Amino acid sequence: MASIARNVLMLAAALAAAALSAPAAAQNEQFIPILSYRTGPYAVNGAPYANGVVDYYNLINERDGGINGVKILTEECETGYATDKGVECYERLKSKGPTGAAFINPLSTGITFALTEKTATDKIPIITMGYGRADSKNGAVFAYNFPLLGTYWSAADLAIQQIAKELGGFDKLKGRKISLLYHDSPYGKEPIPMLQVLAQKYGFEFTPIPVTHPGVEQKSQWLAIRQNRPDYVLVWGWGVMNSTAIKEAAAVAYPRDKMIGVWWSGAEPDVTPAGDQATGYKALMLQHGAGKFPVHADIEKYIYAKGKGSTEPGKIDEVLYNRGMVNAMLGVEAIRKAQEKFGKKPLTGEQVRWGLENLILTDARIKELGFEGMLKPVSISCSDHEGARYGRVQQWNGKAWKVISDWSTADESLIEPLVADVSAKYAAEKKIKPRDCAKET
Amino acid sequence: MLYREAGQFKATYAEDMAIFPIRQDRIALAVLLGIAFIGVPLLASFRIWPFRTDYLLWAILLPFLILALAAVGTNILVGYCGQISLGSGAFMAIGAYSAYKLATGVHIPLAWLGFAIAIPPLPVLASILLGGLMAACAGILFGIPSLRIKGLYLAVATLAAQFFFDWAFLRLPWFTNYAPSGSVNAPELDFFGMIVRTPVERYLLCLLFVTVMAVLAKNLVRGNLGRQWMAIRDMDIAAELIGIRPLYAKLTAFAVSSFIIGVAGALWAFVYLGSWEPLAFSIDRSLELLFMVIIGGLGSIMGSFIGAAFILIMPIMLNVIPTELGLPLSTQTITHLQFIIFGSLICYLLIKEPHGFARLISIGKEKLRLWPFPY
Amino acid sequence: MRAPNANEILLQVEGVALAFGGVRALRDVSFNVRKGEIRAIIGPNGAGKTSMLNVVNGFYHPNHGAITFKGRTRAKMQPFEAARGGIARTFQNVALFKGMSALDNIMTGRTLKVRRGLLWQALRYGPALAEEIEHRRKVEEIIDFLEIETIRKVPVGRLPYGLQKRVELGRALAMEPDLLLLDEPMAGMNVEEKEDMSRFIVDVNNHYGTTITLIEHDMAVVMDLSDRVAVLDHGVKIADGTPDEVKRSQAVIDAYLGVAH
Amino acid sequence: MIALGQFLEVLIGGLMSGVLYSLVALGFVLIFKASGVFNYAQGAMVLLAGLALVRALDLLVANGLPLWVAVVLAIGFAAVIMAATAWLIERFVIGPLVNQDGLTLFMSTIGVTFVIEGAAEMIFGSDVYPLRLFPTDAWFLFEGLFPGGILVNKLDVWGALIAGVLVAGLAVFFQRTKTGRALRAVADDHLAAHSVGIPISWIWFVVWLVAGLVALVAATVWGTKLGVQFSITFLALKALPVLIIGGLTSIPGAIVGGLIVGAGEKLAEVYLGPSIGGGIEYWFAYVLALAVLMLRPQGLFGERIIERV
Repeated sequence: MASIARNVLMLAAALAAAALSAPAAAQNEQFIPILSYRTGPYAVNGAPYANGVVDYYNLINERDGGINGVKILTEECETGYATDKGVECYERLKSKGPTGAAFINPLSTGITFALTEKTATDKIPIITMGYGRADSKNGAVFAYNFPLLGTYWSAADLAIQQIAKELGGFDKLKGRKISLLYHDSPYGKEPIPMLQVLAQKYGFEFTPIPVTHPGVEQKSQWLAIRQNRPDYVLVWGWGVMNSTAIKEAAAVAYPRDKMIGVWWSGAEPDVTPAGDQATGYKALMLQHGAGKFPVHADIEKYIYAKGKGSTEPGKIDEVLYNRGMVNAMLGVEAIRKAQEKFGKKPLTGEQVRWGLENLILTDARIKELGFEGMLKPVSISCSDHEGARYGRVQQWNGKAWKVISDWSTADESLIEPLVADVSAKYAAEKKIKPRDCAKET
Repeated sequence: MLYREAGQFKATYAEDMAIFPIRQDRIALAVLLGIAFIGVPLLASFRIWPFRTDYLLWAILLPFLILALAAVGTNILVGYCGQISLGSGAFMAIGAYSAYKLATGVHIPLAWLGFAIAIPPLPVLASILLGGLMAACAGILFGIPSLRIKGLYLAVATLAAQFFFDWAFLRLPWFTNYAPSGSVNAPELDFFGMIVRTPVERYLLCLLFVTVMAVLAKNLVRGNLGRQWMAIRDMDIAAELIGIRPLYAKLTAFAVSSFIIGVAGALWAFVYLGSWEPLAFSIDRSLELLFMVIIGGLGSIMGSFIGAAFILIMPIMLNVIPTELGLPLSTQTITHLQFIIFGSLICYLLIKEPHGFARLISIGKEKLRLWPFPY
Repeated sequence: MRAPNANEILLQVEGVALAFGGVRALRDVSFNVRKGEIRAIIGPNGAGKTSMLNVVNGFYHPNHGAITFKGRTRAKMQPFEAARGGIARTFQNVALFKGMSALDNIMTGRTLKVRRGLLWQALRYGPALAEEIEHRRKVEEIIDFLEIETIRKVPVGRLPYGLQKRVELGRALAMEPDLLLLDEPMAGMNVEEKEDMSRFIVDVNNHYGTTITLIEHDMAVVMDLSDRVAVLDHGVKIADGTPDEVKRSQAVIDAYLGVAH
Repeated sequence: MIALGQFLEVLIGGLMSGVLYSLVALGFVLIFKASGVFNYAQGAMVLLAGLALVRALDLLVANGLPLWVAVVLAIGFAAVIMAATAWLIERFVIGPLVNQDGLTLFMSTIGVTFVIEGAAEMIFGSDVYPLRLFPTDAWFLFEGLFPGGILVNKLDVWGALIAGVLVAGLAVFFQRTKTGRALRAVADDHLAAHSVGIPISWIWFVVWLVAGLVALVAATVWGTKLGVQFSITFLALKALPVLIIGGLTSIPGAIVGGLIVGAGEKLAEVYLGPSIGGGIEYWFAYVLALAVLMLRPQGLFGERIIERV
């Protein structure tokens, strides 16, 4: 019996020694950790996104030999969309590589909330492209948070603009009923304040409908929707909740073209399980959609031709794969910008933060990178960590996503006061003295 | 030879009833406490080998201490009193949220009475302990069904508590001070003027809480109340006939267990996470605590610590090893492998020793007594 | 020998009837137990002996009839009141707490005597520790009395049957009872163990003055130990008196040797 | 009239989805009834059965087999997988743990859950796989009487029929067949059954196999409803209150429990929910189960727990 105890102890000792041995410090490499989830209830959406990120970093190494010669060193850590695993992954990876993590991309609003304070003290920027804290757009208070290309408050405004366009004008919104089916977590609740402001402004009746994690069972929510007969249903789901929502809508015969999903509820894994019942379902686009663009040619040439791709070649034109690439590209360009000031060598998180805060991508630069058609110009500044608030709408026609609207931007005048108010409250609670952005540029 | 206890005679009852009557155990405990209280802080502050980065402190030692404390609480209810509870996650959540409310000032508007109860923000220590007290009250409330319901059926009754409080903290904005996104931030951790911020300070704070509460729990468990719990667990009819009131015994077990779990919940939210959402205290947390208690050893305070270490560190090890050794596995297969190995380890341990690590160690001690002789 | 003072009645059972659905376990049974005596209840299997004890203990509530203990008459006895009133019990098939050692089992008997509350026990310092040691000293006296010093720290589940019976007797004695109900204390014991147990029972009666109600099948032991004997058969009391009177009663002989009803 | 129409619709919808839960609950009852083990791994077994079925089906259809042949072969393949799992579980986990107390066995099934989840996703992939074995659109009944009609989903009706057939079959299996009676003996006391000569390891293999097949049936219905993916394992948490209300040891109880939980849940969500913030479905089912337990501590149809001194 004691022999078992002895084996277990020896095993534990060996594991401990291996885990804590410092990995060989690579010299001229920029370390970028990848927090991803490829298992658990949200793997269907997490996996394609992570594939896009990994492939783009490989592309930079294979095609350009790194960022101005500095190769990218990555390590992936499985969080399973759970906050405590996310914190553990962050702690494990934040100081690897010669100069520690360049930036952190948690891909979960829950983990973002837990890491916001830690990243500020560790001076590592946290990129939450299209998600995270909506009030972290205000760089004066959230120096290290970067909700690039769009927050949930911009998404809410874009969705209402699309509905107004379909009804023929903002005045037509008066008296209409719009429901929000949302994932019962900080991610799902983030847009509610904005929608309430919009409801007051345009006079439509707004009813939020929560769906408990993981969103496997929505029959009663959809029976209530069938009775309530709202004109539009906004879908703010993630993982299995998206496909279940579409299937339940079909079950109660609610018109799919009256459903608009946020850019995280509009990807192939959300619509394929429902098959042809998903036809007509619309979703916001975080600027780019599905389909192949010039950069994909490089991906196929430098990565998939050499068999180094992380997924099947047929899947690299999916929405979430493209978003993974865009996220990785923005990170790399921020490092390139920081290298202009701090030199072409591995940079610390603080230096990359400067790069992010001064990141400007013109149309020409986007074309050079092979992303034209996917993105419009982005310019980040101290007071605006979002950089751009463009959005389009796409519709699933049973086989593929079709773009059905042209570019529109979120209305700053509505969002700004809310951002100022909520970020001021956070600053007071955390005793942070907001930076004076005017002086800093 | 190493563990020979011959020659250690007990003169008084007090000596015989000490927690560690055998000298070797006392030495082992002293060494352990020495390392914990002096060794780790020293190494960490000078960034010596294992603590070059504060990963070990922040992602392993801190959660280990807090989850071990919660496991001790769960063990009192499941291990000592025999009431299977799947609601420990909810009691942690109650501890956390009531501590948060108390620390940021409570305002209960009683409109129909025409006045409102307003409690000013309390110091962090008071709010953590009062948070534990609130969890104890909830524990008593959800302990009442245990008088009629027994065994696995009771597990479902405590699940009702788990899902109800999950819903309450998500749905009732009063608990989160009307935060727009429902996620709340921990208040400033100042204990009598000292602000706790660096990982080492947080580690020492948790270590203090855990040591004090573990000793108190050990005393309770060895005392008369502990015997009452164990009597109820083993044969509640006989216990009733010798004068133990099942109502008093079960509800005190629920109260004490929920108090310890509540304090652990407050520490988990304030000291470890910093800002959290109800999903941090979901059903997975309750199951995790139940694993720790069963693997560690039902009815053993030390077992709870070992169980907490195993359940927390094994998955991290299984994740870190493949990447450290540079195996060309994708994170997907690593996680799947981790699930498989972790599951089979649980089964293997249960088959080899159904009473968990605690029994394994006491058998090991017995072997040491005889070592090197076979019998 | 001590002379049981004839008049003072410790326990009076009056017209007790107990039925489980159709099964009538006890039909209108009345008997009394005088202070300081050893009272036996005998009868063939299924006569209702254990049910009778359960009624006295408050575990079963009789359909009608009353129990007067120490002058207080109750229709339904509650287990907690019985224990606090000073009734202790051993069980037919040993009901010990398997998860605890022999010492802890006996210490559990002291539960009603412990005064210090939860917080004091948690501190376990000063008066709380003193009280605990005081209880421990009383339990050690019982352990010496029952000569089970060697198995003090052994988990009860591992003890042989005979020793388990002794630990159970120890637990009952730890409650310092006025009335001790023994449910077949010598079942499944060899001759030598029976002699020890008889010695203990007599010593308890003499040394502590505890009144004892004994259920036992071994006639030699019953006739030798008890002052008075009641005989139950199919839930009815068919005889009551000194061992000699009961031995000669024809009804008892018929019940045991079997007569067509 | 509208209110009545809506009430009926929610009631029928609730009853139907309750029956779908009882499909999963049946697997729990089977194993508890026959071996006293509370099998937490039932949810994972539904996932394994679903993945095996859908991947085999896609493969066969891709190779051009006609649909019906492919479906039969796929179900056969999934059944074989479940049989192998049953044998492995009995041989390496439950077998060695015979006569341990309930909590240790419950814990070992949690270990089994991890292994099944890991292995299923590693072998069959962790993506979402659509499955279309049943029609998923809806009938609209009594359109004349109620405006908009009463919506009845075809998939739910199919689920209810399958559950009814399953319960009848299992009830007969337990009452009539020799193995069925032997199962009941094993549940009461492992050692006694051993001493009487009942081959325990064979009996338990049969039980886990039958539970695996029930999981396969549940997977066909739930797979069509949700698509076969990891989140199916959360059904175990939805099936628990059904199990408790019906009683851990009664097969018909699972259906009755399902009806009560399904209807109670949906009516509470639609009528009570909006006033207190919505999303109350999850805990309402458990509070309902708690209420029933306070009335009958062993569920409506469970065997009474008798304690003797």
